[in-house]
Order: sequence, then C-alpha cells, then structure tokens
Amino acid sequence: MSRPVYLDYAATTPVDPRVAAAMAQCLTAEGDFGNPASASHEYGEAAAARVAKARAQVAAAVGAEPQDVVWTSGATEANNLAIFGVAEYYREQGRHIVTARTEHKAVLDPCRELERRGWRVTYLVPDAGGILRPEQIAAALQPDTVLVSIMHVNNEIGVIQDIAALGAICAAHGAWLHVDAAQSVGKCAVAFAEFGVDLMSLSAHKVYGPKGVGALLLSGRGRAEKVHLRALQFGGGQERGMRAGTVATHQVVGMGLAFEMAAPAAPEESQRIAGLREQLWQGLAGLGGVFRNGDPRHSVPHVLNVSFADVEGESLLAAIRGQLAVSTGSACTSALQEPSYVLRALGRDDQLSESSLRFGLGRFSSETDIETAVAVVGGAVTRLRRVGGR
Amino acid sequence: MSRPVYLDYAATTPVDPRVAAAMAQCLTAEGDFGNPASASHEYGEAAAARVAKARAQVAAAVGAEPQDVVWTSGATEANNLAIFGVAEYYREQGRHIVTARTEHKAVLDPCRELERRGWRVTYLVPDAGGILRPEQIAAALQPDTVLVSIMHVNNEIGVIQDIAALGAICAAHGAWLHVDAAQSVGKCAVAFAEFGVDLMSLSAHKVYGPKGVGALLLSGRGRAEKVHLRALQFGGGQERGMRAGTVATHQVVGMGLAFEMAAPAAPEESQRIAGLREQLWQGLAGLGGVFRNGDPRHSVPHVLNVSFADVEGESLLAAIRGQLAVSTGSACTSALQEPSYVLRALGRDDQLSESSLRFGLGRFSSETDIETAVAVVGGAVTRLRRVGGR
Amino acid sequence: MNYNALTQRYFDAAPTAGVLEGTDVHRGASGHRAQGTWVQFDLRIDAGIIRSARFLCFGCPHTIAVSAWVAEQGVGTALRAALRAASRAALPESVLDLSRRFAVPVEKRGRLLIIEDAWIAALRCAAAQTAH
Amino acid sequence: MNYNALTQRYFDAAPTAGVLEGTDVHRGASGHRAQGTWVQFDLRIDAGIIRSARFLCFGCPHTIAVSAWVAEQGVGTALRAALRAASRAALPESVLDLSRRFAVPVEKRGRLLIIEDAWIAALRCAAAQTAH
Ligand SMILES: Cc1ncc(COP(=O)(O)O)c(C=O)c1O
Ligand SMILES: Cc1ncc(COP(=O)(O)O)c(C=O)c1O
Repeated sequence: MSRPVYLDYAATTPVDPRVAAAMAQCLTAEGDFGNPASASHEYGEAAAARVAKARAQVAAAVGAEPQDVVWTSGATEANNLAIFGVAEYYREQGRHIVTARTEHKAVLDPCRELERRGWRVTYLVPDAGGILRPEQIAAALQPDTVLVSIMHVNNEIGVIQDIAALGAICAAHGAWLHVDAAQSVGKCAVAFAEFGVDLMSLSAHKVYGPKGVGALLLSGRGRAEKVHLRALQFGGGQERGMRAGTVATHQVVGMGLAFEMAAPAAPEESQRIAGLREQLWQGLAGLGGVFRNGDPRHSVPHVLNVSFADVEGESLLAAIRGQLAVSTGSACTSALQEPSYVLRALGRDDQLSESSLRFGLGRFSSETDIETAVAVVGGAVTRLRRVGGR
Repeated sequence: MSRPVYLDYAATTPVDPRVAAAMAQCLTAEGDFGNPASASHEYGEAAAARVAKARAQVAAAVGAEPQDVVWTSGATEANNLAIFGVAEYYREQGRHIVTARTEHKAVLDPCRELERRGWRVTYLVPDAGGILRPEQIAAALQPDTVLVSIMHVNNEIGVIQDIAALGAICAAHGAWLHVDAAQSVGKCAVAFAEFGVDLMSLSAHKVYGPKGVGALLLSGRGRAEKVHLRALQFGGGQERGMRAGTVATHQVVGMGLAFEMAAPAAPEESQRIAGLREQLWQGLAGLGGVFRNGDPRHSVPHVLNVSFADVEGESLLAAIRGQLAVSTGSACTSALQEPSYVLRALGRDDQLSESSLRFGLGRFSSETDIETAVAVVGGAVTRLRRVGGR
Repeated sequence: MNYNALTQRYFDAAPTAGVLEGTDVHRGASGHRAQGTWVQFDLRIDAGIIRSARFLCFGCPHTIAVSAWVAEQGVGTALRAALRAASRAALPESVLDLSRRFAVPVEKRGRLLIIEDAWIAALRCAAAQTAH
Repeated sequence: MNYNALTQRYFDAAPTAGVLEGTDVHRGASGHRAQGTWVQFDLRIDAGIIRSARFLCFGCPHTIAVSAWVAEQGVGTALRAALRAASRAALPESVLDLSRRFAVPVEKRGRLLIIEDAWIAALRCAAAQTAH
C-alpha cells in the first residue's frame, strides 16, 4: 500500500540523503565517532573538527559568527534556554517580558512558568492576518522589560514578522530580543547580526536535518555588552559553560550540512513551492466556504493554512488521513481536539479554528501531490458537508 | 596512516553497525521520518510506534517499566533534570542534598548551583578504593534531606556502589534516591525497580548507541507516592510534560536497540574484557611505580585507571597519543591539566592524581590492542622517567 | 486518532446519511454546530413501526458513525415500546454499550447523549404527530 | 593538546636529555616535582665557553622541549657574557621569544621561568667553581 502524500513539512522534514550520509560517517568505528571533548587523542580531535565545521556552517547560513552558536537539543531547548537564561540572569534588572499570543508553546510555556515565579508577561495580539506592528512592541515595553521574544516565521500559518524593525526598537529600549527562527531557515532570509537580534533559536529538523538538535545564537553585537545567560543544565563545561552535555557529533554535523544546503537552494526552491501553494489554494478555494489563515503578503510559501466552514475538524482529518498527511493547528494531546490557539488569537471562531488544515510544502512536494491533495480534501469536505446537511 | 588503538570507551563508544542501520531507517523520506507527535497521520504514527518500542527496550534492559522512561538529550540532562527537578518540586519540604565528591560533573555542578540558590549539600568522601559505605549515607541524612544522588559506576575508576543498600536507607528515611547509571548498562547488572531507586540517569553513547540521547527513569514503586519533578524545559507537552521538545526518533531508536543488545552480550563480553584488563594491568605493573586506582574487587571490568610515579601527566599523554587513545582523569578544559578531583578525593597526591591514565575497554578491544598499549605506555613511561632523572 | 473497524466503516460509508422527504416524516435534532456536535434524525413510521430512518451530523467520526448505526439499527423498532421504556432504552442499544461497541474515548461519551437526545426528539415528534 | 612541530620534535627526541659525569660538571636546578615542574642543567665549561650541556626535566611537553633546546643551543656560549648581562639574556633566547618559538600557551609561560632559573643556577655554579 502506498503511503499518504506527505504535506506536513512544517511538523518535520525527512533528512536529506546527503545529510544522512554525513551523519553516518560520525557513528561507527570506522568514522569520526570520538567524543569531541576528548582532547587527548585524535579521535576526539577529528570529532571536534567536525563540530567546528558544523558551527561555521550554521553560522554562515544565518548571518552569524561561529562563536555565536550554542548547540542545543532543538529549538524547544533553545527557546527555554533563551527565556529562562536571560530572565534569571537579569532578574535583578527587571521582571517583565513581552511576547505574543501566537508564539510556539516552547515560548509560551516558559513564559507561563516565569509568571508562576513572579515575572510579568505581556502577550501581544497580532492583527487578523497574524502580523504584529512594531509600534505594538514599542508600546508594550516597560522600564523593567528585560526580554522581548517574538518568532520569525509562525509554524501554523507561515506569516513572517518584521524582525529588523523589532531589533531597532529593542536595542533603543535596552531590552534583549529573542527570536524563535525554527521555521525560517531555507524559507526566508535570516540575518542574525543584521536584524539586530540578541538571541535566536534554530532547529535542524524543519530543514532536512535531524531531529534532536538545534542551536541558540547569542550575540551582543551592536551593544556595548554581550548578552549573558544562566545555563539550564550544568556539567562538563561544554559550549563555554552555557550548555553542558556531550556534543553529539553526528547531530550537529547533520544540522551544519542541512543549513549549508538550505541557503543556496532557498530562492529557487521557494519560487517553485510558491507555485505549488498557489495551485493548492486555487484548488481548495473552489470548494467555497474556505478561508485562508495568515496574511499571504507576509508569508513563507511553504505553509498554507485553511479553515473550512461547516466541517468538523477531526472528521476532516479522519476522512483524508489515508491519503494525505497534514496537520491541524496544533497536535492534539488528548482525544479531544482543541481549536488552534493561534487561529483563535487571529479572531477566528471556534468552528473555523478547529476545522483548519495546515499544509506544509517542501523539497519533495510535486504538482501531483498537490493535485491529490485538492482532490482528497475536496472529496472529504463535500461529503462531510453533505452528511452535516450543508 | 593507521589510527591509534582506541581505549577510551568510557568517554564514548562507536555506534554498533546494527544500531546505525536502525537509525538510518528513521531519517530519510523512505523511512520513518515523521514527527512522533503528529497524531494526525501514519508518518507520525509509525514514528510513535518506533519510539514506543525503544521505550520498552530501554526499560527492559534496566528492569524498569516503559512508562518510567523520560527521554533526554543524554545523561547530563537527565542528571540536571533529576536534581533540579526534585529540589525545586520539593523545595518547601527541605533543602538538603547528599552526594559524593567522586560524582560526575553533571551531578556536582547542578549541586553547586543549588548551593548558590540556598540549598545545603553534603559531599561524602569515599574510602581510598572509591567505595562509599551505606552507613556513611545513613549518617549524612538530615530531617530535611530531600535527595540523595549517588552514581552507580564511576566513570574514571570504574568502581560500583552498592545501590540496593542505599535504596533501602533512602526509602526508610523518605529521601528520594537518584542514581547516575550512565556507565553501568552492559557492564554490570542494572535493576531499577529492584534496587529501590527513584530516579536513574542513562546515556546511550557509552554502550554503542548514539551521542545526544539518554533517559531519566522515574518511579516511586515501593513508595506510597510517585516522585514528582519540576521540568527544566517547557513546550509541546512531550514526555507527559516532563521534557518538552520533539522526540528524535532515530536517536531513541538507536538507544533502544543499543540497550537491547547490551543486556544479553554483557556476561560474555564482560568476562572477555576482564581478561584483557588483567593482561593490561599485569603488563603495566611490571614497570614499577604503578598504582591502580579504585578497588578492583568492586569494579566493572571495562575500566582500568592507573597512576604512574615520576611521570608528568601531560607528557605521558603526549608521548603515547599517536599510538594510543586514552584519557586522563578528566577532560582538560584549558591548556593547564588539572589533577583529577576524583583521584584527589581518594587520597592520591597531586602528582599521582595528575599522571593517571584511564583505559576504557570495549566491544572491539583485542589482545593485540592490549599488547600495543602495554608496549606504548611502557616505552613512554621509561623514556619520560629517564628524561626526568628517575 | 485511532478508530476501531466499526467506527471507521460507519464513518466512511455513513449509509443512512441524509433526510427523508414527505409529510409523514418526523424529525428530531440536538446539539449545536458552534459547539462542535449537532445531530438530526428523520423517521418514517408505519403502523407504529420505524420503517426508515436517516441522519445528519456535524461532529467527530465517532458521532457520525454512531448516528449512522443508530439510524440503520433503529429500523423495525416499535415506536411506543421505545418511548415507553426509560430513556436509556430508546436507542437500539444503551449509550454505554454503544460507547463500547464503537470504542468511544471517555472524554467523548457526552457526545453520545446528544445522539440519544436527537433520537428521542424524533421519536417524540412521531408519537405526538401520530397521536393526533 | 596541540604542539607545534618544533615542540613535538624536541619533546620526542629530547636530544640533550641526561647528565654529565665528572668533577668538572656544573649543575643547577629549579622547581619541584610535587608542583609539576622540575628542571636541571649540567654544564661542562672549557676556557669560559660552554662545551656541552645536558638537562633533566619533570614537566609538560613544552617544558621538556624548551629545556632540550636550551641545552642544545647553549653550547658555545661564553659563560661570563651570559652572566654579565641582565638575567633575560642568560638563556640563548629570551623567555618571550622562546614562548613564541615553541607556541607555549600563556597559562604555561611561568614554566619557562623555571627553566631560566635552572639555567642561571647552572651558570652561577660554573662561575663560582671556575672562579676558585
Ligand atoms: C516555531 C517553532 N518553535 C519551536 C519548535 C520546537 O523545535 P524542536 O522540535 O526542535 O524542539 C518548533 C517545532 O516544533 C517550531 O515550529
Ligand atoms: C557517570 C557519567 N554521568 C554523566 C555523563 C554525561 O552523559 P552525556 O554525555 O550523555 O551527557 C557521563 C559521560 O560523559 C558519565 O560518565
């Protein structure tokens, strides 16, 4: 039986075969399997050299310097390290944080935890298209605001925030700016230093690299002072004490190569994918009662998020699942599906927030995939509306 | 040029080829590359099934239940999660912790951080052989002791603590017992439930699995109450909220298979390795002025730690490095080598603490490797002693 | 998102989906689309016996499947008997038995009560109209 | 643990390691084994010129390599000239130049002072004995 068409690249991507091959070279006895912290022999040195190369590759792909890179187990850890790290390090300077309702849980949940510990958090509400105006951020800053955490590309609806504008505002105010860029690399330009960002979270598995590895970029360029952190985990002193734990050579090597490959491919790939997304949107729009979520003028081409009137979300997913792999707003953690909090923040009602599909397009998506998607979703929507009497 | 003989298995092991093959199946588009949290399609389900299998494999290898397993990025994170997690969750119940001077940095450094936050920590000193007496632990417990953290197998000298005895003492007192078992699996019996341990840290890369993945086992069996934690990182709700972040399918699959393979191989492999270690020890002892660190009656066969009188440590490493890959006590983080804090805790003087070599033997070690090691180390020690006038 | 074979089959085929036409059709509904679940049954009664039944449903796969099955299995039921008994006997099978048969997760069982309400409403409508 | 080629070569070969025998040998030492670095030089002087030199060293590769090089390069030096100048000129090359030549990390430069002390001690011993 053939597998469903995969259109869930925003959840995770397959690893590029070249990346998989590079990872394999760091695993077995014939390869560079040493512990990069083992300075006393050439197995360790060979691994350390691979790690150094990966660090340079990641930095180059996002306009950063190799020494800005702190390896983590993914963007979740990077977000947590940035938010707790800055909050706890600067706790005597102020306990107010600014973020947005449409952030990923890996930003919102650490913020909630900080509220529990006595911090105040302002959750900005974007416009109906998902966009934050820089003036909103400026207005939210308070004398004791230490951190602003705003994502670059939204994982559910694909909209892009104007990070450079935020960078200038935060720098002027003296608050550190953290950007969750887990969904950005390979999809739109990421320029860490140029944007004036202080901390940036990256993940490998959204861009044909392996799951379980990411990075936090740390810088203070343009500031008199470099941003400091309190670490989340302590131990062997790896990553200049900011993130203890054996660096997983194969993982960072995979991330480095994936990031290196992402940059040159991006413009061409993005154009092709924009075409596919348009094909998909046109096909679905023909059904009627179909609403596009997120401002398409400020979006990466890789994501199309659509709400369907008069269709129940779980039934929609169930009706297509054998043929199409897509996501609803957020992964359901219980048997009961909940409306996407991101779409709710955009002002969508419960029914439309809950009957959305997120199509994530990627490197291996084809026109045929899109034709299948349109046919399958069209069939399911039509049938479910009929069963529902609409 | 052929590579040096690898005798640093306690720092890290190469991944078993079967493990590498299983990992590869979870990476590329043809494999189970889905996000295990993607419940809406079969790519996610296939990944989740692999993760579930790995959970069962790890649990089975250490006498635990699948639901005891919380995936982490390694034993460093597991140790941090255990120590901070218990300390912060039970902070109103007491702020005293008992550990030992010979623990890994990934236990000692979190304990130091807790001291900074106002906890009291008792650091027990083992006997000259590296062994802690259960009575020592009992005597150290105070009314407000919430956690005892003692490692199973020491990473520098290979000695095994009597965990079952500690389990009984801690249970009677009502303190939670955390055990860092990063070096144990495949080297000696690990029986999580039987030992009466509440939290146990595991790592894959010490036992032919990949770097960058480990687990914290959590249980409260035998107690009225299950141990609770405050998480270190927050986000998508993975691992029942105890450890947010996308679970890296290929990594946990690698760990699961490595652990499954470790158990049946252990007795046979251990016996063979014990023979090699004896061969190594006899060969080195013949040099004179050679001291064995750690009580050999209570040690895993995979580690031999030896101090050399009248030899400077860094020169010893430099003299053998082209032919032999071993470690000194601790990885040097600066250009200056420091005496091993573990050997100092055993009462060795600075010179002997600093001129130690840790030989880590493993699955691919051969008699020829040992002969080479004896010849290379013998030559280096003799020459350096001559240069030093001894 | 896993459904047992029966749920999958009745969700996919929904054999009794639709409405009945005519003046002898009795209709009952329950739930709200805005709240995620809405169910409607149409019944045609002849000589006090349900001769045919159709359903419409806005809801999750379990709700659709159970509604479809109820409309199918309800045919042949004597109207009075179903209504005379306690409400739990109005359906062809109790809510608990249905939730077992279709492997409905606990959190979702409240939705079966909406099906039951719609079914009873249709029965009552029939009883009221045929009593005239 | 990386050494430049020169350090590696002099550490590996340590060509001047050893002691000189005889009553005309002048010896100087500095440092402590227990503290990690100890260096000794033996000199044979003829007509005020160092004719041969040997070293012993307990220390790191940099210390061994530099000691070996000093003993090798010191041969041919005029004893009085070396001692007359400021102590920084007693070695065949200044401590700073040596640390550059052998790529000695900053944290380790103090060890070169121990070499210098031992070398000066040997020179002084020679000067004292040949003055008699
Ligand atoms: C915007 C965003 N932030 C953070 C994450 C978490 O990244 P990771 O899966 O590497 O922990 C994701 C993806 O899951 C994401 O899309
Ligand atoms: C005893 C012990 N604990 C913890 C660790 C850290 O484990 P990991 O490398 O998986 O972070 C190690 C190995 O480095 C170890 O030997």
